[in-house]
Amino acid sequence: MKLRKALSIVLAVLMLVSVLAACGGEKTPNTPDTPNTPSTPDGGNGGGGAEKTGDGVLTVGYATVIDSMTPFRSNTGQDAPYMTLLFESLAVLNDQSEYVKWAAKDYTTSDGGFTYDVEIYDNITDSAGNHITADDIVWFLEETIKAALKPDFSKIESVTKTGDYTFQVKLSSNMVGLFDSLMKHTFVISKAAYEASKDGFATECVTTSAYKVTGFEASSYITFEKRDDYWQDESLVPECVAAKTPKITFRFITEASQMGTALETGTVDMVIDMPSATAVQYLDNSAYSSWESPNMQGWTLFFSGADSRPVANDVKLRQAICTAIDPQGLITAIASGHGSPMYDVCPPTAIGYNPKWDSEDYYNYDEDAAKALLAESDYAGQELEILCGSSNQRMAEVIQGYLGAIGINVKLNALDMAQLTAIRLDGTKYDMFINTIGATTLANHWSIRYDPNAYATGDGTSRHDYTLGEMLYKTWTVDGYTEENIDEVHYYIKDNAIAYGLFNPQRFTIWRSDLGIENTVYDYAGWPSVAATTFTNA
Amino acid sequence: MGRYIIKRLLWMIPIALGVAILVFTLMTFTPGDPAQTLLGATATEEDLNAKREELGLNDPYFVRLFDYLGDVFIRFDLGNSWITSVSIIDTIKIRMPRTVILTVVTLIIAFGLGIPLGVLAATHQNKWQDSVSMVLAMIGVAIPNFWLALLLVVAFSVKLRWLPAMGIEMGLISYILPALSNCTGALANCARQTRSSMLDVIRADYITTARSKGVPERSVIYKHALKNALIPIITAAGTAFGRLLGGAMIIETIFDIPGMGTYIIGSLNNRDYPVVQGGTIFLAIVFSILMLLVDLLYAAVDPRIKAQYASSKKRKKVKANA
Amino acid sequence: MPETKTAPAPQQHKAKKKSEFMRVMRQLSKNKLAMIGIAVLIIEILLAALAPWIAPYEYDKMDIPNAFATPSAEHLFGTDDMGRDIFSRVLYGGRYSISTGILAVLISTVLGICVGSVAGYFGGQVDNIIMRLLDIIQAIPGMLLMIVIASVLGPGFINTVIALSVGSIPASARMLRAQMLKERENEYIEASQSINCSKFRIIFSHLLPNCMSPMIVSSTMGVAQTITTAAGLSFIGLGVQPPTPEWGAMLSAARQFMRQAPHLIIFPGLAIALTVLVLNFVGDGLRDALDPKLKN
Amino acid sequence: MAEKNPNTDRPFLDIKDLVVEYVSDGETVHAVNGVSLHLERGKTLGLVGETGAGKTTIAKSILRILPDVGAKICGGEVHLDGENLLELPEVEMRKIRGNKISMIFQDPMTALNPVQTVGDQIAEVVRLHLEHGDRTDPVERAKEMLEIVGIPAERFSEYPHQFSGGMKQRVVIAIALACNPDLLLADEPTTALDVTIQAQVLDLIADLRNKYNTAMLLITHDMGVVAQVCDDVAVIYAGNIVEYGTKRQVFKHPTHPYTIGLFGAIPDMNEDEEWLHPIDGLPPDPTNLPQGCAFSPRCPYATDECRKEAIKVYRTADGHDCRCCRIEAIAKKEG
Repeated sequence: MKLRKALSIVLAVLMLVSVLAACGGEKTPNTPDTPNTPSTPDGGNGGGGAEKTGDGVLTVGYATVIDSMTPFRSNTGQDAPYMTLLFESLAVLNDQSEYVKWAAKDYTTSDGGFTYDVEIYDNITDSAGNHITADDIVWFLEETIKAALKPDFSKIESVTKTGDYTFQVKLSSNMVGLFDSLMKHTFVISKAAYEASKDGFATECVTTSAYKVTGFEASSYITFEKRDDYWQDESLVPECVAAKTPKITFRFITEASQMGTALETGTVDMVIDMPSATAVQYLDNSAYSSWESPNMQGWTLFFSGADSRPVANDVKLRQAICTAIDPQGLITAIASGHGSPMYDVCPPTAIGYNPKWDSEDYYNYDEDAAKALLAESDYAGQELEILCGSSNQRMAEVIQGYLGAIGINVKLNALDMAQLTAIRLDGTKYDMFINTIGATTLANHWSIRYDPNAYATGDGTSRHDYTLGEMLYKTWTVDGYTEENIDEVHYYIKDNAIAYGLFNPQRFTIWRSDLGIENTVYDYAGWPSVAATTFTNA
Repeated sequence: MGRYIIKRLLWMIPIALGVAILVFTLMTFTPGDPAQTLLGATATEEDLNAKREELGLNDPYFVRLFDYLGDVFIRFDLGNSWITSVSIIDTIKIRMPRTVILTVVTLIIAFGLGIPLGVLAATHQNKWQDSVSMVLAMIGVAIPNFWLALLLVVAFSVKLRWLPAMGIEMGLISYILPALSNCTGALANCARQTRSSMLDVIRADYITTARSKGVPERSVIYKHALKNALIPIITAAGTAFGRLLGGAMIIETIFDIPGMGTYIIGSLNNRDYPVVQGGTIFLAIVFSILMLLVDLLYAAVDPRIKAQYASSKKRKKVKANA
Repeated sequence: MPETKTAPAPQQHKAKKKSEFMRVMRQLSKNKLAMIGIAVLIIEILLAALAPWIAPYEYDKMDIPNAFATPSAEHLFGTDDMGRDIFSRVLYGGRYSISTGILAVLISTVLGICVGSVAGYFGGQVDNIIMRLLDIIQAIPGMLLMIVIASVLGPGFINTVIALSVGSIPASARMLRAQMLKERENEYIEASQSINCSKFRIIFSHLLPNCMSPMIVSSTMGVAQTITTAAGLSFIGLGVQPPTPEWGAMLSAARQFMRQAPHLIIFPGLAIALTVLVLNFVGDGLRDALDPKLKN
Repeated sequence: MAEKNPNTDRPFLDIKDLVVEYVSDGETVHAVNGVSLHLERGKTLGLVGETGAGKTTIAKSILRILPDVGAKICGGEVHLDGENLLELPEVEMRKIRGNKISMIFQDPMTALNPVQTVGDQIAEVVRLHLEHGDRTDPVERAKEMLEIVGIPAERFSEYPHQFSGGMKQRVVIAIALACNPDLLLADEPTTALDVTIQAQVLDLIADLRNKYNTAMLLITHDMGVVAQVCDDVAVIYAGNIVEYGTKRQVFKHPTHPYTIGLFGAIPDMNEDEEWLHPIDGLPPDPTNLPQGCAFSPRCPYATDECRKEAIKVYRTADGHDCRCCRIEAIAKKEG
């Protein structure tokens, strides 16, 4: 009896243990199960305000998840506020959209913008103590070109080391802003440290910035702590990447309502890029403060250029669609009223944007006019397909509603990121594609979307419009980037309704009012730079 | 008994192999090009081809299948994630315990409340306690747990501020809300099973015997009746454990628990096939081991079943039950 | 000669079946909860079927200025984030949610019956192979399997139904097999075999009818279970596509507004819970009626 | 039906007008309808009747272990040693169960807890009734009891499924007798056993009863068993005692038509009869008992008078009791 009792208990325990044992127990070398417990939800007095956490760690909620800390990344998440905390880059873009040298001490250009000579500081060390030389930078550039994750890097022809701390870069294009962008995306990391890492910095990372990573869990959180052995003299650090806050945790929260919950329960002190529908709830609440970022990213509706699609060669149909959509309605429904209409396919923050466009008509919403245009078109009741990411389904639904109102039959195709990525450049797979657009310069954006030679299938929507192509090429040179040439492209795209700028949503950062913020510093994307800002009560 | 266990363990090999083939095949037919996902939309055709070559996506299906099976079953290596190049086994080691904790907490709540509720219903058969318990159980089964999760978050995190709504930073406390929203189904099933099992047992002659011996009513119920009634409940617990282990995926997503569920779902969205395959195979093996343990536990609790195992002729019958 | 001998058996069978059916109905009609369940279920199905005529608004009619309206006489359940009438959407949603559940269970039960009866009747190696294959499917946690299949097939109504049914085939096949094994021992099967009845005839006219009662009960419960699972799949974005107002998809879309407009998540959730609840009532009632031994 | 005799002391066990009803599916089952019995120490009373006549219910009522759901003792008194058991609080009653009164059940296959060793089950009853300061070791006592009923003590820690039917019944008896009860309720203790085992078990019970001077209420439908073991006999029909007397009285001169019927249904080894004479008809539906004499629908002697109202108890010529208004007519006819 006793024996059996014991046996049954043992078996029950075994059931548990075996599962735990099967996966090696709970201890892991470098990733603690619980990070430094950011905050404690306060018991009881839910007075609607936020409570002080005062644990010295600034916890920030942010939607863009990283699965790995690898320096070899695609454009996805490149603007995330924690990227500058991981790796120092040669230059950084400040809130005035100016490139400022960071790890680069100096650089000179020759050869009409095709060749650059760069010098880096000679005292750079990473958090593991490795000394960084020009070899490391050359290695990084070469690896990045090989990885082919960022299109800009394919325009590098050669990289040569010219001294211990100097190197030369030759480009195949002298497009405006190209080299600056390369500087911004060239991370300073030690080859030795990278090669010593067992998984290419995926879970353990040696940083070169003023911070070191003290905890990381893919898709969950990343924690930073200020380095004592930072190499740079603080006076030489650009203001937007200064290191003021001693400890920072980024908590990845992908879902809007969770962001609100996290902020209210004190799980995070601040949420960067909170969706407007959630953010508006905090605008009138004195316990929270907010910052509305300038509209860096706009929503654009692209029309397929593939001949098999009804919209491809039917200007009237495209114009009808543009006229049928009410940007104000979209702003109300999608951005809770916080957004502005667009007057170009790019947001006004892009370098080269002409403010005069804002006062011109841009397919003003008019249901009757849209019906008239539709009548003039060749549209015969076909089912048009809107492609969008699954997270933007609602916007597609609203557009579906508007188009339905003038008699256009629309089908939605909302796909997850993986599937979307696979077909978004293939115009045969959709009639319309909703995509978010952000660009530093108009030229850069145009080259990605409207250059008929950009991809095997044509431009970003499989269109082969060489008239437009020629206009674009004119703007690419330093001399050709003139208001006149830019205007030409703008009006061509607008009049032919090649794509349609839907609206610019306002983006919000919300934080506890009692964080004790002094002198907020912003990064180029318009987010508060959490490291550079002083918080007296984090 | 020893031979039985060995036989069952050996059976797990073809099952794991089958699971591997099944998942691998499913992944092969998933739409979306992993190379494209990894490199982004702007990658050129050459880059994509090079990446496909690197990942082995250009090889014929069978070549890749056998390569994969060789890795998993001969070298015992689930491979690395395509996205992060982190070893899958290492990630599982970190994530699995969290899923296990969530499941265990869920089970504790479900059976901790379900058994007394079932006993209450059975001992007050046809009285109001019975009706109330059973209607509660029915409602428990009917409420979708992700919906309950949303409501609980609003109530306990947003309004009352008692419990954290996401993450696992607070240790065990973090698991309370997820477990509560995840437990309803198991709780209800447990309560119903306990009730019917208890009712069967309470009517058994040996319970009358116990009463006639002067055993206090409480002992009659909890010592004599419940112990017998527990036999089917223990099987239910084992099965529920297995099901919850795999079924907590949506709850993990809602509560942002970095466990196996979020790992596999996230990888599915990123077309990180090795992770989906590795995770699934791992869960399948854990699940099979669990089911074996349930059978053994069953034998340990009920001396009659153990006798059956001993006489190998009756093994078939036991298997049918399992 | 054999014909004359076989004749009485099926007839008796039928007679028994008929009175059995009457008995079950009588039993069922005594069960209050089951009757409530059936009534509510019929009303729900009618409402869903007649949605285009009953619903006060089109399910996709937007009215953005009037978004997030709270329940009122005009909008019984209020309006959602795009000003669409939630009541109408819940009505239309019933069509998808309920039919997903029923279709998926129908498919998995029919396939389960085929597989299970073959395994159960032939036994031996056939049985062994089939059972091991089912073991493989069952070794993968059900929800995981469904999620994987759903993402392989992509979103959509039919794909969701397929994903849901594949996962539940093993359970119904197993159940039928176990029932078959029990039933096969009976003497009348031996009798049929002795007079050279074809195997298919034995399976379909003798064995299956006698194995049906547990299948009916488990299917009823299965529909309930499947509706919840389908909603779960939609909730994580793997179900039917918008603007189709599937209940789970409605919940998923409403989630980000749940704190400022709880009615967006309450009504679709209640619809799911109510449907599942009444299906369980009916399932319980059927079980008690079909197998009086189980009734306590 | 013993006449009430206020002058003598109460008998050891004295049941008066016991009425028990069950409620099931909204219908009332009249299981016991005013039964009175008495039993002295060391004596054995046989309670004879068909299945469903209410015999087991009477025994369970004495112990107050009727099933919770629906069963209700509606009236009557059960005195044991002068105490009315029906009025005792549950706590007191618990002390009596298994100690002063214990019961042997009909089906040994199900009467033992399958997940407890037999030894534990015997020891449990001993442990429950240890007096304060009593140093008896329950385990030792259990082993002793096993030996007494003829099972080697080594089998103490075996489970019931390892025993045969007869052995299990011995275990049940061991449990029943472990505390030297004053009253033993034996509910068809041999029905479920093989004939050869039956005899052994009956002998065992009889031996132990004699040894400990225990009073016993033996419930059976087997007249043979009654003949072998009992001192007195009560014949019960539809929840009522129809004939009550010493074994000799009842066996020699069965008076009630039902009793006569019962004897007619037993094969007589001494006579060469071609047919047994089963009683026509079926026992009445206990939810809907016939008016008047419950046996009247099956009774060959019944008259209209029998069907009118409840029948009184009559004393027969040789001094035992019979609930029949036609005894004289029957006596004449049976001659």
